[in-house]
Amino acid sequence: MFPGVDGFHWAAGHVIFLCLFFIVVVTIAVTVLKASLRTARDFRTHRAIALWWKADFAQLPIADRRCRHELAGRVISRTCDHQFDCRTCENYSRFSVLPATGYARDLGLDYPTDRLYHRGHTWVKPEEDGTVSIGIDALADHLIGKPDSVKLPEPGDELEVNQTAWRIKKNGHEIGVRAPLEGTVLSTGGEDGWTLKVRPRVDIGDPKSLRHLLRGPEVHGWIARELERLQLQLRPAGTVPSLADGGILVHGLIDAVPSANWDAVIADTFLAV
Amino acid sequence: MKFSRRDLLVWGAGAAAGLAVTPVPWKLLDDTAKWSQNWGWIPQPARGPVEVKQSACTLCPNGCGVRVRMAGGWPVGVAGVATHPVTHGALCPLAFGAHQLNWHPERLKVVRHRGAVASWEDARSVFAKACGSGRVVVIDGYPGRAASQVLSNFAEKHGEYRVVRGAETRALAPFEEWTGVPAAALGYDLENARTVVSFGAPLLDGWGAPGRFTRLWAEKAAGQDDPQLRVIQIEPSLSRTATNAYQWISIRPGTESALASGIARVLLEEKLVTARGPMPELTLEYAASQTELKTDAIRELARTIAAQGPVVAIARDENPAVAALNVVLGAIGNRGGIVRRSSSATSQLIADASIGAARVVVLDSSVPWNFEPATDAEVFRFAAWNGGPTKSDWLLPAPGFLEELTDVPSAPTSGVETYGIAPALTKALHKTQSCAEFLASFDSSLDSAEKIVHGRCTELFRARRGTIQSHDAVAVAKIESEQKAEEQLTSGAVWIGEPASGGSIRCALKQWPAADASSPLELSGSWPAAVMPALATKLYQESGLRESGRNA
Amino acid sequence: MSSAALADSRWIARGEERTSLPRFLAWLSPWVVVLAIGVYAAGLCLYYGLNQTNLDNRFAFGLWIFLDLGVIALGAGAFFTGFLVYILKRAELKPILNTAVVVGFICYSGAVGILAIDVGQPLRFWFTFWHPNTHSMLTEVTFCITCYLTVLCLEYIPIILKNRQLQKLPSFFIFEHQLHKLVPVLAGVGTLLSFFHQGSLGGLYGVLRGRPFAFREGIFIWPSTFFLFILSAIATGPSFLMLVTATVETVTGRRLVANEVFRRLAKISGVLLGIYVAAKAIDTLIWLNFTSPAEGFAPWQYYIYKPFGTPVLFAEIVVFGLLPAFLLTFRRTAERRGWLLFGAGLACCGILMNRFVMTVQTLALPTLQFDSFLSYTPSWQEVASFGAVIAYGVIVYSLSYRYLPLFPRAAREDGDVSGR
Amino acid sequence: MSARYGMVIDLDRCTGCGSCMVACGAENNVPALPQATARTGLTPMLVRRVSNGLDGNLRREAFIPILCMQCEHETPCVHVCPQQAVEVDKATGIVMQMPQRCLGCRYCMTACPYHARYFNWWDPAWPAGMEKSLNPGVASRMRGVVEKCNLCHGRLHGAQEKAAAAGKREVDLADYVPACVEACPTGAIRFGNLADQNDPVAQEIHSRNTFRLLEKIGTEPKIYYKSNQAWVRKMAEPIGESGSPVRATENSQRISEVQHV
Repeated sequence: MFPGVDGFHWAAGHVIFLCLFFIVVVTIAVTVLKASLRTARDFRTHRAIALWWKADFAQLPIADRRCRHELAGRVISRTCDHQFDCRTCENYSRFSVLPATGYARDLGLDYPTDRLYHRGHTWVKPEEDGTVSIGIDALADHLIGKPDSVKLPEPGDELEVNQTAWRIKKNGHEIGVRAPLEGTVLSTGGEDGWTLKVRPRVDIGDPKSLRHLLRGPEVHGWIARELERLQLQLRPAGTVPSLADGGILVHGLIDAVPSANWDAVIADTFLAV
Repeated sequence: MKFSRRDLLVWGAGAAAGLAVTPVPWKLLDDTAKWSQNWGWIPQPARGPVEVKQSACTLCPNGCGVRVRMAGGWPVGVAGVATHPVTHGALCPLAFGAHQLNWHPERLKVVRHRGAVASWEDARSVFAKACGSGRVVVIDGYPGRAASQVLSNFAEKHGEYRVVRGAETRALAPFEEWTGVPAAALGYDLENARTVVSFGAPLLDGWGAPGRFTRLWAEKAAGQDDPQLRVIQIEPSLSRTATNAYQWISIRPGTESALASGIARVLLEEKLVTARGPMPELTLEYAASQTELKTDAIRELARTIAAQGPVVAIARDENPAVAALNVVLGAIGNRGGIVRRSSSATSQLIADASIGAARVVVLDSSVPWNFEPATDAEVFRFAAWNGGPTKSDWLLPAPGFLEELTDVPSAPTSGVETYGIAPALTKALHKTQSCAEFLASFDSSLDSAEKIVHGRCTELFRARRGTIQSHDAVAVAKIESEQKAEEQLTSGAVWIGEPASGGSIRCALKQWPAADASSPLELSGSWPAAVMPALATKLYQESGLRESGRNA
Repeated sequence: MSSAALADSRWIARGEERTSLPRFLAWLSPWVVVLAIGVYAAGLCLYYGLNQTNLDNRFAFGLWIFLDLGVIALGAGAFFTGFLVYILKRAELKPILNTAVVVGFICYSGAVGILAIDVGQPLRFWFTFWHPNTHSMLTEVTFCITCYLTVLCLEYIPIILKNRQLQKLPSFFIFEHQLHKLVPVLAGVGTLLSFFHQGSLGGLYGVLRGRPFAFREGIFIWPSTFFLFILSAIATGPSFLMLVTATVETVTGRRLVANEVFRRLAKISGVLLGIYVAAKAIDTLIWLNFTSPAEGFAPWQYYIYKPFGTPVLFAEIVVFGLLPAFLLTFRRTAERRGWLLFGAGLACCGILMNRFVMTVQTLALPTLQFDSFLSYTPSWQEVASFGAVIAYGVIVYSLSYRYLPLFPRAAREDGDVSGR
Repeated sequence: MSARYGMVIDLDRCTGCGSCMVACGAENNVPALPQATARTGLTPMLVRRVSNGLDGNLRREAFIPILCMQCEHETPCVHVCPQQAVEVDKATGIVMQMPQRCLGCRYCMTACPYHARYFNWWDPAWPAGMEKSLNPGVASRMRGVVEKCNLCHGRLHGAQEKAAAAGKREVDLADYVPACVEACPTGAIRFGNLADQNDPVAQEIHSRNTFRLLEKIGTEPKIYYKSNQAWVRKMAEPIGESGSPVRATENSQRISEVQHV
């Protein structure tokens, strides 16, 4: 085929055939190369993380993708189209001014109002020194109970919003808890042993920068729905779902109801795919 | 430093890409292909210079000249000798694979006594003991050689020498009685015949030296509507000869004698021949009913036979009626007929008669494998190859193809006398001994075959008759020395005697011979070697060209 | 839930219900046995050589080549669906696209695997790339199939990377994401390659002037079989996809693809099959009346050797051509699932029969006066390798169905046909 | 000037002895494998037996040696080989098979109208020691490759070397005789340079009863056959061409009207 190979001679057939062949080969190679280069670029520019969450979000069941305004009762029904990042949502201000019709209930769980909540069941507590504390919320705490082990990030690690902040092991399940905020881990520990102290990458003084986190009536609406879902998921197979009446959750639900499909429960609770 | 899964992937991809631009993968690719071209377990021929030598194939008594290509001391190819006076470069198909015969799986490598491995010493001591206590019969399948002389010399002192004749010689046997000339001295002058009537003789399928008749036929008959040489084949089934014959007459099997009588009767009644011979007693109608031909067909056949002379009739095997037909046709001793080629040959005892009381029977390696002597004696059989189950007590490995020097007397059907020498071209693969060597070692007074060959060359030189044919024909009278003559013969030249003179035989046949119902022994006439070259066996099998492949 | 079942469930896309792990393994195990026997047989062929087969000098092509031609024809659904979706922008066929890619990948990789055993010296496969004979249809086939298998791999990779666990690796995920965006380019390349090699596989036989049963005149350098093979492949590819999908629906007992998609595929398949049958009939007439007599062959000779009589020709054109074309085209039959699948099945049988006849009858028929009609029975090694390819296909498809989003849920429940 | 080596095989002279097959096998180091059959064996030269299709004493047989026909035009095997493992040598017209380059796809075998190509289904093997008797001029082939008659290319090579040593450009045909030609006892196979108008073989191809196998398919073989018998010439035609078995009466001169009672 090639010059230098025994008996080589150029012919029209060779030219046409080889041109076609090499066009095809080059096209395929360029495609793969382009995909690889773009992948590398996405990693360099941190777009990768956003893309990743975007894809995960797209795979969440529709029930898990409700808009915060629906949770708060400001609108009747709305599916989030911004991956829960209200900071970039152009419709946020349109709905946020509407009155919240949701009512506060006694959830039987402790959701302090000095904190902001993330859909992955974490809270953020802005501190006065410009840092924030991050921990898991009451429902998650009740669900897991006493973890078998917790893998915390090291001080100095960068957290990315919606990406796994820490990993909890419980009864063979690995639970990745999503970070509510981007920032640098300053220290770990705190009161329950797994609260993080984080220096956020955003200016928490700016009200917009924490806008994606739930607060006020949204938290109630959200947790009420979560409890409802939980109740459905934890009921023994074959029984009729009973209406949620706000009964008090057992601490360490995962140990108390081992027969449930915990894989699904954990996935739905912690927004895993 | 932490080594994440991603690092591993990146590293792996980088390494693969890096490796791809080095020559390593391409070299490996190339090497695997080269490896497939040079698998160690595939035997490759040794490279080396090829030299061409001449000898003769002595696997059957026709002694065709062979040109052997030798490499590294081993034969690597066989071809005919174009200047050979009898074969003109033709060989039988088996000869082309004969150089592989010495490695044939059935090659006899060790002495065997009733199947068990024995030694030469065992054989010698048993033979010596038995020899001293009774008569020894030595049987030869290829008479006329120097080795035959050794055999017969030994037998003269210790018992008896007998021969096994091939079908072609047996066909000439009736003339021994009628003419007084031994069958071994008779031949066919086919070169001058114009009509050949074959009673089942496989003329184009291994009869005689293959090059002789097939070449005559190819030049004078093949593809011609009115050929110079008419071959009339009388045979029950369509053989290779029949399909290529000028005429093929299909008759009932075993009625060749009746047809010969019928033809003779028509020839004589219609005075189609000038020669005189006895009128057969059998009627034409009887011949017709026997052969299942119409009487008119026999008449027509007789006229066709007589139409183009000289005519000679050839029987497949011993058949007195066909021989007598030759007498009627005037073929005896005449041009284009049956001639006496040699004055020296003597009559020999035939082995297929009862052997009589003997203590030991020795079979030379030239005796066909399927010949089993009817005797209670201890049988010593020399053979180069094992042809299957045998009643012989001892199997003694004899030299194989081109492993021993031997001389080549005239071929059984030859019309002229020839003499050649087949030198050994290759060293013996195994510890072998020929029958002649074996016998001579027991009697120091016997001359060795080599000495006899030398003597024959000297005799031939002194007689100053004939010519020696190599690239050109040189009259013996013009050759300077006997060494020169022997040298030429040893390097593949062939001595040819003077052509037979007409009327040299007197035939006295008074009465048409009685129909001989006895069917002759089924002995292979053409290829007495116990095995065929593996290549030939295989190719015949694969091509379906020959069913048995035995008679080449 | 056992820990194995738990681990397994994590690999299944969230929200998808799949049969239990033991039942799945029970389903796979006989196929694994078939595959193992076939791999052993293939190993024998590679180690001892092709004497393990019953192929011979006259029947140099046999069961394996039939398999190659058959699966490549059936796998044509992959490129053709890609072509329809990406080039002709028929977005309604998107739900079937993933399954088409997997089926295509199975068919092509199976064919290439069998080819690797079928050639006498597999180590020299790259010689074709180094010393290509540009006149040979087989060169074209080799080049195109190699390239197209690469394309199919690249199309299959994003589907694999969508697995729930693999997706958790950011690099895999992002690569998938980026590759996916470029898939239309690959679909374009794949279409070009496929048109060529489907055709060249037909050309493979059409150029054999020494085999009058196969030899055809043609256009420019391509004999008519070149075009017939393309037509028949794109006609039956969608039918085969329907069959596969319907089989999966039956086995799993759930509806995976909207009826509308089926009807669309049936229409495409039926119309193309109709065109193919017409072309085939015209080609047969030309061949019997002009091409063969010009070479000196009497056409009736082709049909006197049983079992290859004229009924075979009739069956190929009418029973497996015209009939399914009608069944798939007409609304009344196409709307009934049973008739639809019957028609699709006939179409697939038809193309297999065509490839069988082109391979076997071509070689079995005598050409010279003194030739004879020959037959051949495959050895167990050939049959086992054949079975292995089918088992391989079933296993790969089953695994893909269980662990990969072949029929994306989002697309089903949202009625969102644009689902990624 | 380039040569065009070819043959004229006089079928009337062929007695079907098979010398050519054996000589070819020995020359080309063809192994005699016990496991090979008529359909898996290696017979670069193969003598086929044909008959006029009649029974009884009207039946006649003939033998047709089949070897690579050395097609000159649209050589089917050259056309289809994906990797140029077979080429028509421009200088000699010989269709050269290169087993070292062969992939073993066997496409050429299906393409050959004459079934003159053979696949090495086994590795070659010989009884112990017999490899010493192999022809040094020809390499033995490995399993998995296709082979065929190369018109004794080893011999051509030898003749070319001899010519080169003598300072001649052209090969003396006395030095280059394929093994089958050399072996044929009747001289039925004649070999020559068809491009040389003075070559008797080149002249012979124009004679009346000379023909080629499947002439109409247009492959222009350089192996010619010759027969004076009409029914033998019919054998060259495609099956079905003659319609029914050849009638022997066309050949009545050579078949005697001997009738059975």
